[in-house]
Amino acid sequence: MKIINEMKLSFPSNSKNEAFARSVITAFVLSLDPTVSELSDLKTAVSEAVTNSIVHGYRRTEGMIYISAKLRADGRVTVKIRDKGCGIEDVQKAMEPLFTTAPEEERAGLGFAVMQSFCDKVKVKSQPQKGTTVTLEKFFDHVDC
Amino acid sequence: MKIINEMKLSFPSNSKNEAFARSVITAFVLSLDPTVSELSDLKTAVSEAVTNSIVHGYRRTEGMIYISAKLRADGRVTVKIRDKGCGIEDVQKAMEPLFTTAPEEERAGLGFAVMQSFCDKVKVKSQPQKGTTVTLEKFFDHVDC
Amino acid sequence: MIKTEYKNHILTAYIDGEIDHDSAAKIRARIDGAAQSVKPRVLCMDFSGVSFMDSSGVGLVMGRYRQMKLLGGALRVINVSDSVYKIFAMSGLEGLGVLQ
Amino acid sequence: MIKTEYKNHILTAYIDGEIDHDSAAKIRARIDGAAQSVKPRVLCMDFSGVSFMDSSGVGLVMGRYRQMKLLGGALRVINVSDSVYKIFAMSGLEGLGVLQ
Ligand SMILES: Nc1ncnc2c1ncn2[C@@H]1O[C@H](COP(=O)(O)OP(=O)(O)O)[C@@H](O)[C@H]1O
Ligand SMILES: Nc1ncnc2c1ncn2[C@@H]1O[C@H](COP(=O)(O)OP(=O)(O)O)[C@@H](O)[C@H]1O
Repeated sequence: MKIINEMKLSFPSNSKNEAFARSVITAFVLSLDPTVSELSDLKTAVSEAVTNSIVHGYRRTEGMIYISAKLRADGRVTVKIRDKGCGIEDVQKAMEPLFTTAPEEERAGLGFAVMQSFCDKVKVKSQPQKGTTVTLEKFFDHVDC
Repeated sequence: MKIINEMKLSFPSNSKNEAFARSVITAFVLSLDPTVSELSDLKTAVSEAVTNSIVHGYRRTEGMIYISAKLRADGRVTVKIRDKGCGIEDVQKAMEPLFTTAPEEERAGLGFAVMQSFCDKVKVKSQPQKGTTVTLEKFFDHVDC
Repeated sequence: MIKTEYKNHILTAYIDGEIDHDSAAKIRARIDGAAQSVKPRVLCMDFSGVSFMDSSGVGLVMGRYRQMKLLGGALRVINVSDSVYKIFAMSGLEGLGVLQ
Repeated sequence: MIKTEYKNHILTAYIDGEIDHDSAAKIRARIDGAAQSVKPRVLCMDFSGVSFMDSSGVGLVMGRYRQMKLLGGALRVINVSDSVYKIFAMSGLEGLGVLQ
């Protein structure tokens, strides 16, 4: 399906940039005239993935986070969130609801569960010591563009 | 002066992305708690530079626009807008108020004049056939970050 | 983005939202279409709904000024905010006597 | 971002704006500071001003639940919007009987 818009964004893993990433995604999909709930779902999923890169991927270090997004003519939005952090040993286990390696920081272990429940598709590719890429896909029920 | 945040963004030269670029810049400087007029000035200057890349740089073709921005501890914001378009033969002449090569598209020839009046510093680097880079610098009168 | 109203030979265009190069093209098409069909004595551009404008707005106003001259009419621009005025002031548009 | 009020042994925390990992850390510090000093019987977290929340909000509420247990008090969470509720519902937080 034809790509009608796309963008690439990168920024350091500062927790202030969680809100920044949400604003950028909001502005990016605005031309689809999204419903409040479509927008809120996508923002939340992106927030989870970016937070994971900051909290887990780079832990107490600082690194860059890379986001790329595509908007297709049928209303499909794809957002990729990538870090070059510590990576995930066992992706399947990490994606189980309530599983977290950072309970002392009051993480609830629900990041992946939220992404899966708020998007139509979630793909995770990760390699220990190399980093993690999360791909979110969501259909927006738009009329035209 | 210490860089407290930065970001890189790229998107195709679609005129819809003029508004997108303004939203991203707004979100990026929000942590400085800008005044309405500081924000409006920077948004307008960025809008001019992005529009120039779309209207003049890439003319009837499509290409990518690259923005990078830095935020410094003293409130200095630097925004670079770059295209790989047709470039400018005579930068000094291009920057004269009311000079435009696209009067038939109702361009007023005021883009550079607006950037200069709304920012503290404007730098233009251009090479015919290679592209143009505009660097905007503006001081924000912020209290802390 | 724009509503038009025709009354007493005056065509009023209420512009809403942001004026940039992208939206200016649409606003121009709407205004010129309406002006061609009713041939107003005065075109009045009402800026009260404008939340943002860059120099594309100057081109938009200048262009309508020329269009109205061709049609034998006049242009008026009203309800301009301070930040919009700042840009008009750079253009010499004040000298045309259209700003109120 | 947060205001607290203490009355009749109840400490109410009015949370305002967005709850994410960044703001949750600040909200947590404010609430725990106030709770340590007044030792309330009930901590009431008022979500009416919350415009956005991701799963960091679940950790924030769970953490306050544990804190209040340690202090021998109880937790109440009120004025939760539909979108915030959607996330609480995924967490088993409903089973704790703190949501009203
Ligand atoms: N980008 C990442 N880099 C490294 N580890 C990650 C990343 N994202 C997730 N993880 C791992 O997966 C676990 C589960 O993630 P998630 O479901 O989002 O819950 P939470 O963030 O609350 O821990 C994390 O605790 C962490 O161990
Ligand atoms: N990015 C660019 N690429 C090529 N030419 C440019 C670029 N930016 C500006 N120019 C040239 O400089 C001229 C003046 O620009 P400006 O002051 O912004 O006025 P306007 O955009 O209204 O023409 C343009 O008409 C164009 O010839």
